Amino acid sequence: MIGDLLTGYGFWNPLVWIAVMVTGLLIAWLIWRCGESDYDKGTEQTKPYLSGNDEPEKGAVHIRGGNMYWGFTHALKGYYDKLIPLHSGVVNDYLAWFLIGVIVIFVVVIMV
Amino acid sequence: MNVLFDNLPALLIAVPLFCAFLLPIIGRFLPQIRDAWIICASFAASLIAVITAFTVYTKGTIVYAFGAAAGSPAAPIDSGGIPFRIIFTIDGFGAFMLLSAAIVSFAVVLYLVSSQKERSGKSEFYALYLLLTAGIFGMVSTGDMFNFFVFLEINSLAGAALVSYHRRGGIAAEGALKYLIVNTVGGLMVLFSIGLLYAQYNSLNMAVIASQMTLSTLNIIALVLFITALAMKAGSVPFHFATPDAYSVAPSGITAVMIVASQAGLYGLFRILFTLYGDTFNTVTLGWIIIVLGVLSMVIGVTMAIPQKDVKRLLAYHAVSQTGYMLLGVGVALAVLGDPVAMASYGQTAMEGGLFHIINHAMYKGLLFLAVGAVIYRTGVWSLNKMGGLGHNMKWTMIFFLIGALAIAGIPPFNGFASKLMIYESVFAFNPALSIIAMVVSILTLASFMKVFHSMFMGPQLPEYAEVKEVPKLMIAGMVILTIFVIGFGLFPDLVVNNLVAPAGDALINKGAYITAVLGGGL
Amino acid sequence: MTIGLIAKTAGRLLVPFIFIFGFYIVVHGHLTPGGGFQGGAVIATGVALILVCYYYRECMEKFIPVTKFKLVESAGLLLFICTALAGLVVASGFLFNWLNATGGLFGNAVAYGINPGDLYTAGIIPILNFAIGIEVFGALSAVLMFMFAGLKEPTQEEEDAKAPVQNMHKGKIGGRK
Amino acid sequence: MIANLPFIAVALLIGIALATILLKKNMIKMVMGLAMLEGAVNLFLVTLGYRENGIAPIFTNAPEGADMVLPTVQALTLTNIVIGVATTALMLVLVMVIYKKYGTVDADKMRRLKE
Repeated sequence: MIGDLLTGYGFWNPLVWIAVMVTGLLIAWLIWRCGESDYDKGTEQTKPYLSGNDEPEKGAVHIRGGNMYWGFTHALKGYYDKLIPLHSGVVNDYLAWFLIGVIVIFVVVIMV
Repeated sequence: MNVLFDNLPALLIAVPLFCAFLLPIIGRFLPQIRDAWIICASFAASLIAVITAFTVYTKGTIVYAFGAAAGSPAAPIDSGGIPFRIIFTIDGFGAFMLLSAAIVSFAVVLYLVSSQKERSGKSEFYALYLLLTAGIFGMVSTGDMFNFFVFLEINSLAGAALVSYHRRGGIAAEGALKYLIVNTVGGLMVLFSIGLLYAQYNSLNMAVIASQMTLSTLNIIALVLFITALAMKAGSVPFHFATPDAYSVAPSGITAVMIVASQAGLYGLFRILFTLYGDTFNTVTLGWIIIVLGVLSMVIGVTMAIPQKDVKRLLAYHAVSQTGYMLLGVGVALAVLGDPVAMASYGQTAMEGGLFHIINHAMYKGLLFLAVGAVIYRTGVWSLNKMGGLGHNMKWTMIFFLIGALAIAGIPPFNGFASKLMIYESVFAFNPALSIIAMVVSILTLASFMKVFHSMFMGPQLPEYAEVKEVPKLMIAGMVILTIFVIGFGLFPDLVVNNLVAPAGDALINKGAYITAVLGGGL
Repeated sequence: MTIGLIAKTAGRLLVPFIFIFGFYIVVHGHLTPGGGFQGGAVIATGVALILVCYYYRECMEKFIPVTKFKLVESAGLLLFICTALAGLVVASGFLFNWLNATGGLFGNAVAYGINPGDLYTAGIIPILNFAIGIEVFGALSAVLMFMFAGLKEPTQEEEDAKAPVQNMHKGKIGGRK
Repeated sequence: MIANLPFIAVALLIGIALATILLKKNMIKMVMGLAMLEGAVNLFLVTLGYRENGIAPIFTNAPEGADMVLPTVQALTLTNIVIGVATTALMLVLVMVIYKKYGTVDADKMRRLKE
């Protein structure tokens, strides 16, 4: 069948996958259709409710990229504190890594 | 007409070079047709590459000797059977790389013509671009060690010059200088190793060297230098440091081609490991070296990408991380090269997964760089901290970026999923721990792209970007071409794997076929 | 302070000889050690000599401007690639030596044994040498000129303004930096 | 022993060149180190082609039956010299641009791209 990619254990067929997804979405949409709409445009319902506070300016609520995954980097602080200084930006260090790589691989190839 | 078809490998190099050399003259006297010329030139080069690849896939390996009538063998009749002619040998793997380079380079030209419109020095810029294309084509199709070195240097030089083209207050020159110094040292080490091989076998022909390869100390030194220098070109950890520096400051379209240029280094690495050395060495050790390089690249690349704030630098670290997948897949195949049972049960799949990932990566990472470049083109901002809400004004760019991001994160039905699935399953049979690392890295990739997508396109429209418009149509066209391939390869992975990737994998595994194609059973 | 008159005149005098020597190396590339790159580099040293003797600004005004060198470079490369492609058209092989021993341009057959060498041999090789010579001459000169363009040198006005002072302290005001 | 002298020189040159590249922080000196590395590799290639009592490989100068040194490696060396010229010129131009913008050629201060 077209689209069957054999991976050694089983197969992967994106066309079948898409068909399944589309069917699932269709069923979900049908179930959603059966519901009763109580959403009215232009009433209080549509306004965001922030514990009774005023809504801030549009530009102020956007979470900037630098604030994301703060927790992840903080949890791996020990790892990042070692890793980031290695990317020092000094060309001599880059070439030193090259030489270290040559020596290590050479030793490994000779020894094993 | 027949003349052209007989000389396809020569035209592969001659056409881009001819068009590149004519560009300064056209730019001086007829600047109005320059854009049309560069599009035609790139289209012609890509078309020739695709026809060459098609010929190889249908009719088998092409061997082309320079300086002789078309169809001549590598060894002239009066030479006593010594193949001293400079030859191009394009087998399945070379054709596969040619395809990926051809598609990306043409899509990028459409993008560049539009995005460089306001810039100065365009003639030289496009001339260098065509030189870079010729360098990539040459690297993946040559059958001569020294020729390989020359194209490698053309590749590095043109790449570095293009990286430094827009000065951006000097940091572009800094990135280019680091990239060039690192690659020059690598290139000289490659030449030194070529000298070591030449000293023993008195030949530069890859097939001749491969047929006589033995286990000597000099060969081990040469092999180690080849591995490190070409891994450095490909941007694998721990030799990756210059890669993000160069990618983050290059013009966006150029970065997309630099991905293919670094993959040409990967081509050289695999060619030397499989065809030149093959089973002469203890392939388990070599395979594990490649696997360790791959795993290090995956993990360090993705963990370095997560805290980045410069969006292009973030993508560059992801390029390092994705290179790790290719090294992992092909490394597993190399480790089981001497074991026919394991090779048949999972080695072949691992190899095909790794190679399939090469072309997938070229497509979706090219698309991501083009989409990010479109955002930078309109906003002039690199930092993720200053972006936001661009989805309101740049809907098409957002859609293309989303497709690229889902593909790199391995979400079905895009192409990244297909190749990653092959790598996971085959590597799981080899060593489950490696497969789990690969999956975790994929999850981290998804997380990282969530961050980029959210901070660039999501959120309310920011006041400073209220005037931002969608990018010009030609830039969209460049992205559309790559998107078609991302979705197409995702929807019909079996056709691609059976028709394009499997011949490439077989060409790598089957060392004897390469030698026979060049030497014809002689020597 | 400009370079002295003696240096300028000597430089101007030497340049033609350097050019001729470079041209000799290019032409005899297929007979003796040498060739396009070496000859072109020698010719470019003549340009370097002029650049050293004069200011970059003066060179641009009195001699050839740098954009011309870029065209020269392009012309050399085009000659090379066209010769190579002509081999493809005439004799169905890229870079095929289609002029060798045909009696045409550079078409004499090479004699065996020890002989002084005939200039009119070797087919397309001398043409390729010419092409490379032109290209290297143009490219190296352009590189040198761009590098000299980056040097700090006084403009014409500063030069004129300084002239009376110069006469008072001869040779004490610093040279080119 | 005497035949091995060029190879010892190659090893020494590579050592000196690598030391220059790794230890010198001045970018111009690093470029010099790279040029030296290139010279070492060129010397290595030329030495490979040497044959005892060989003559220069010129067709019209060759007496009957004389040994010639290998011309291939000389062609390789020449090509590498040409590539080296281009590389060195590009690197020097980049250093000049950086010096203009940053005001320094020190590798330790030339690190606006890091992390």
